[in-house]
Amino acid sequence: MSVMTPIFEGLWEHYIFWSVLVGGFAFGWLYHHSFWFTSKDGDKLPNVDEIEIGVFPKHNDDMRLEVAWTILPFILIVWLTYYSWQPLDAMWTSTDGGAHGYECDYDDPGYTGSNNVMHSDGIITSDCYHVIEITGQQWFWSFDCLELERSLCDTGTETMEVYGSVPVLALQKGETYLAVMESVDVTHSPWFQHLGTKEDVLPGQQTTLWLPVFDSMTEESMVLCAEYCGDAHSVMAAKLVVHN
Amino acid sequence: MAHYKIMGQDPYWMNFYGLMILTLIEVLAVGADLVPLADSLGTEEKVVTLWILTIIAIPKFIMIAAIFMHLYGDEDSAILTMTALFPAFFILIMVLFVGLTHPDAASSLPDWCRPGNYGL
Amino acid sequence: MSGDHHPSAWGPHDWRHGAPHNSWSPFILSLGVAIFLFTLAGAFKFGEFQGWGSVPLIFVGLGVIGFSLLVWWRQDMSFGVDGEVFEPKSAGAPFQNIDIRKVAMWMFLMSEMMVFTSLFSTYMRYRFGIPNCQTVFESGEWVEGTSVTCFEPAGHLIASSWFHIAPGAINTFALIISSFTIVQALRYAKKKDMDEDVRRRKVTRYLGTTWLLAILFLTLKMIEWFVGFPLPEFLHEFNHGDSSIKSLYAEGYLINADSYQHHAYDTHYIEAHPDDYSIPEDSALYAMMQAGTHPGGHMMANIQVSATTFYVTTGTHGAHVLGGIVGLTYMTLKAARGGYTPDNAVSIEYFGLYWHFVDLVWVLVFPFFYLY
Amino acid sequence: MPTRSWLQSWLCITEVKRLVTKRSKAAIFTLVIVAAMLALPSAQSLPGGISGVQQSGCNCHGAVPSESVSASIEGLPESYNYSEVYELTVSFQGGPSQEGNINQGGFHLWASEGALSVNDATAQVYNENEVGHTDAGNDQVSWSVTWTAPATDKNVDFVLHVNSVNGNADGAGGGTSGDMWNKVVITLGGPIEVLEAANPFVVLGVLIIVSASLLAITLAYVFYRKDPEAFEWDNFAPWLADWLTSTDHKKIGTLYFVAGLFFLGVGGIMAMIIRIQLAVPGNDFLTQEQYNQFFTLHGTTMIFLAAMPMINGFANWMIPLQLGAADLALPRINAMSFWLQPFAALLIFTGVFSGHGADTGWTGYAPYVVSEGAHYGTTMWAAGQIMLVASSTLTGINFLTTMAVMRAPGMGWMQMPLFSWSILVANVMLFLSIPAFGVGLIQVYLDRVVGTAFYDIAAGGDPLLWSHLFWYFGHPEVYVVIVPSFGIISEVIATSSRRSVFGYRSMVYALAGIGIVAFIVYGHHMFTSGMSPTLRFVTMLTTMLVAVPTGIKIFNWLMTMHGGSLVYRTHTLWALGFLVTFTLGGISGMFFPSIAMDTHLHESYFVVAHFHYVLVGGTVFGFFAGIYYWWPKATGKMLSEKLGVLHFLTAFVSYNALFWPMHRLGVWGMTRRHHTYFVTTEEALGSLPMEAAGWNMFITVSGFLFFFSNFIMVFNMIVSSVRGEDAPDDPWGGWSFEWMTTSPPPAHTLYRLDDGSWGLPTLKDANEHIANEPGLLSSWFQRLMVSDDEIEEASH
Repeated sequence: MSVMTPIFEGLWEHYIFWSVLVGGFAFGWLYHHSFWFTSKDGDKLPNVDEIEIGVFPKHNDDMRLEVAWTILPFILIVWLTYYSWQPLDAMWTSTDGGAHGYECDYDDPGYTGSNNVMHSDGIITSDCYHVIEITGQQWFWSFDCLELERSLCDTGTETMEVYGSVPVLALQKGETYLAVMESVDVTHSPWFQHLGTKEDVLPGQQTTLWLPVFDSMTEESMVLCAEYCGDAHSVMAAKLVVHN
Repeated sequence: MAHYKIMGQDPYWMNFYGLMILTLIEVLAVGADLVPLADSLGTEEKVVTLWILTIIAIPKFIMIAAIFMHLYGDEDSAILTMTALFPAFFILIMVLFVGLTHPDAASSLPDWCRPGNYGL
Repeated sequence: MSGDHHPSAWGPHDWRHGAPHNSWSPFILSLGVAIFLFTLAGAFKFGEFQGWGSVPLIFVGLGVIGFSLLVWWRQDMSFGVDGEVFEPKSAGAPFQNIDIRKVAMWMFLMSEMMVFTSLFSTYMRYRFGIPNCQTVFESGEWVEGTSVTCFEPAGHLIASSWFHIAPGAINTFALIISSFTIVQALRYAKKKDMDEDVRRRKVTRYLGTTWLLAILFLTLKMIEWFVGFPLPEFLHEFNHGDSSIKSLYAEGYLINADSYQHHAYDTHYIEAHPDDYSIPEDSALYAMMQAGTHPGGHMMANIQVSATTFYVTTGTHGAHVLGGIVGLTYMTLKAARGGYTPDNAVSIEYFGLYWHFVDLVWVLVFPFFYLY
Repeated sequence: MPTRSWLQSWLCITEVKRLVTKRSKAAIFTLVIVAAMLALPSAQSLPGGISGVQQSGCNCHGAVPSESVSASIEGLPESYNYSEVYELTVSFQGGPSQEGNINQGGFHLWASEGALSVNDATAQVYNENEVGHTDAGNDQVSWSVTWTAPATDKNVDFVLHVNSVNGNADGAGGGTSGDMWNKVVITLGGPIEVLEAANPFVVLGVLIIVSASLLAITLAYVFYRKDPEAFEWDNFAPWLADWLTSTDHKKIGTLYFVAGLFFLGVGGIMAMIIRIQLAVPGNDFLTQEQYNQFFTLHGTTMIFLAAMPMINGFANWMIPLQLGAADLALPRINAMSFWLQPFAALLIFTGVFSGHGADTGWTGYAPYVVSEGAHYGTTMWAAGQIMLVASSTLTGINFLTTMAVMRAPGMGWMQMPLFSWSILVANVMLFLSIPAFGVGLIQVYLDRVVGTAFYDIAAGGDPLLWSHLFWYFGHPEVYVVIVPSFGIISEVIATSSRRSVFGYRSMVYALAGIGIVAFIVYGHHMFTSGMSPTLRFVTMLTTMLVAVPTGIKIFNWLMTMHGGSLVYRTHTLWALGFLVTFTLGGISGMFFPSIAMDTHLHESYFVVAHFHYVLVGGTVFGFFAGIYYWWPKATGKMLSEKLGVLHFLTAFVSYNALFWPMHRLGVWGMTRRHHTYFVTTEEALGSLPMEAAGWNMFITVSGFLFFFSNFIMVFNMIVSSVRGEDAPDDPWGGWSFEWMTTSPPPAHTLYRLDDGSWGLPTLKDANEHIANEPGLLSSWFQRLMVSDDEIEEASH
């Protein structure tokens, strides 16, 4: 599906695979028993466990089976935790010396931009990153490119038929940005739909969000507000334009 | 009522005196000038006062609960102490998760829980 | 179904055959609580008073609550009189042979523990989260005239002089004594080999003293918060020359204090009264003042959060003391009419458990909110 | 009766009752009917109409318009063409104005749509919708303005105010300066007639009032048919008083059910209005402000006023019966817990009809909940829920004490029916977590009323404190809502497949495991909320654990059916339906603990789909199974199986059609709590692909099907109460004590013992032959407990 980022798609495929497996097993078992162990009309109902009113029924358990379906799901979830640990560490990589290196030093002669690279498992690493600022306010976003030159990061507005006048953030493919975010009044949360990330924006506290713009991203995508913030929460949108 | 003795006297009177004395110490500890003691321990006075108050509050807590609330020495004390201690787990969770955490940016996972550190 | 012995839903209940059947008090109490909460929100909005329109209705709500308590007690007043005792014991593990209502009281105390844990967690989160006003002052990072947000613990104000500690200390002693008197009341109510009338007078007197001590606790707290204590002449010079112990209200320690100024944070005042306050030599402010670079003056602080956590936590504890007073009024009245005999004395123990729990909470609140 | 105490004489209540004679009762009854009739229309006009200068007239010229002045607008067509320009002449006749005076009169024209503009200096444009005279044009009787019609179909209102004057008030230009004014209102339609948009609050108000009166009529009819002679006028007051004052666990259980089902309907109505709004992209049936109130109250009503009361209804009815006890430990506290809920509902709903209801979401995040921007109803929403916290705490105390102390002899902890175990675990979780919510709500109430600064950002308030306190309660709350359904399903599946439940002990340990895990996983609601990363990581690990105990229970249910002989009744169908939907919900829930995926899925419709699968598919389907299972025991009448199966088939199919597509919408990026959404077309970029519009319409239609399919159950209940065949004591062949008493059980519950006598039962255990010397744990407990021989010496 067009909306997903490679990291999300990898995890999604894996989780869907296990869901179908476990779901199929459970539903197969359910349907088999629902049709196989039904009472035949007319004949007297067998009372396998001699259930009698006012008497606590005979225990019907099998220790081996119960231990099995405690250990197996536990192993599965340990595997799933392990599987999603690496992508999480990539998404929350540290701001100094993590997967995206340090903040770019523009007057260093060897500086050639972030030129981020997407590895096979969807994790993106880059040489350095650019810092931009996002401020959430009751009912519009404001982006601040600080002193980045226009090709790297540009802001503007555009009127969309639907959301009215909408702020636009233009970023460059292959570059990685660290958005330092703050809110002026209540909680908001920018959801970069095609980057598949969101982080709440709190008043009185700074939160950060990685924006690794990879090459195969679609040119235009929406940024919606994903934390309820009052009367115009649904039209508090922005547009992310990605160019190379 | 209680059929045990403290130092040979009626337990409730003794408990009462004990509590009065401990509270007196608490108030004196705050009033007294603890700066020299604080310097000797290398911390400032406020931290020393905090430690004294905590050290005194714990026995007061136990004395009231054990003797006045019959959690010691009565025939139903044992099971009622278990009941009283039951929420301890939930209190601990709330103090740890709500009391002692601060909001900060998800700049990165703390080192002890990064996959890199375990060679995974 | 309605044929047999249905006592009236208003009136006293004969307890010979078990728990009560019908009672109007739950319905009326819920109505009263709803009216109270609705009208209180009508009288104030975000701290501003909205005029006297809905204030009388607040008292209507409290009146309805009071009336439902009266109906509740009317059914209980006959409890245990001339032998009609209904005090079932529990069956089966783990509480076998313990009174059912004592187990219920312990269950109630468990959820009360969670209430106070939530309040303490809020206090901890804000106390460690927001920088302390004293450290901000000593760091010199403030400009006179603009308010800086910091945490001013009430202890800094209260523990600063003996006279400020006095009301809190007396309250602590009062609660401990009241814990003791309730135990004495229980002891004499349970004593079998005792003359009827002597027991009645002793139990009533002990419950009465507990009631008085609880009232003392609340009045001292209100005075400490709002009124302040006048001091006799000879004590003035021990209190920096002030004629009275100023109340927290007068000191400006309020929930809307966004520009709180205390002379402990006034460089001129400190220079003028070296023995009262001192700025540690190793602090940045001291260095600035030596170098004369700091404009000096009076730090203004927004201490709303610290005042809020202080007043709401100690206020909730005060509300539980008030609840205890309401219970004690009924019990003292009942004791005065000879209601407590050895076989129904255990109901004093239930109240005792609640009262000791309230004292237990004060054992934690007093040091960490008043002295630290 | 003890002698008249001073208290009784002072209250003299008994005398008051004798005074109310039959005649005055009739008078009161008619008065109530008349008052109700008067109140209804006012519900129509409550929401504020358009206000401002157009309606009231410019009161600078006096409050009363005068008939002698008549205003008119020429040049307006019958119906306008899209964006056509029209030349209008605005004029007036009459009034004191005379030719040649320095000042004859002025005008003010307001148009609700389109754009007004002026042609000369005699008029000026205030804004697109308002024009008026200028100082220069203040001494004439007619002015010319132009109006451009809107480009789409709209209902346009023109309001023209004119005033006629005879010279200036200060008499500079001569004349007696009499000042009279009047106004004229003209409405104009576009080429296609636009229906007046219904005001959603009027729709909600009418639907709730209509369903409340329908419910009242049905209840009256059912009770009338049950015993007609109890329906005389003079039996009405005692009958009503008996219900208002009862402390009998069976009566309170019925009260809980009536309240729970009614609010399930009200919550359902709100859901339907939300679905109308989301049927098409860019819909404007609800404005965002109204939509906020609807989804807030939909959440709060469904969880706190529908699901919790129904759990208490099942628990109140069944726990004393299953334990073999006469009633709960504290009967009056039980009545108190119930009566707090209807009054809380009144408080929560106060703001709604005036359009100022709570609009903070059922989670009510700070600082919006304490901001001035939040509607005034939020304070009442918090106050109502404070009462619900008190009610739940008292319920928790009552049930834990009852189950700990009043079990029948022979019923140890490991012989209790699984429904009782589920209510025990649910109440432990509830009454240990709800104080945190209570403290949070009191903080919000104090912030909004007294002005404390818990969540005042400027003063250093921390919004995450509310998220922590709320979700510390929130997650155990959602387990409190699902665990009783687990209990019901264990009972229903075991009895339907004629087998004892598989792995009773592991079921109990799984319940206990869910009880513990519930408290340490709440962080997964705050994965993207700026909470400290350490805590997010810890709660990621603990949330993964949640699947284990739930998985054990599902496998145990499936294993119970193994080797059984399934008897297909409606409750069996609902139990199997529960297994399907709850398993799907559980699996879709497993996508959230991995934070890398949660950052995309958080606050999207994937979350909405997951929790509706476990809440509606889990809890509500479990309740339906419970209702069909225990209805014969509670009312003594059988429900019709045909209607039951019809209800199941329609509800199950429409339920899945309603909620399954929401998973897809979530992954596409449809966000929660948005009153509208936009799809990508050739010209415009929207947040969703093209097919999302089709899926949303599909969801709305199946939503209505699901809503109406549940009325089959209500109809089934009415028919069964009135004409149902009598129910035997044990219709389904269950083993637990509730099947040993009659249906319905007598007021003072008595059980038919083996020797035919009536009394409180003792439980026998079919597993007696296992040599049960107490294990390590129970022998340790033995030493803790008060042994029997210590009793005499204790009460010296």
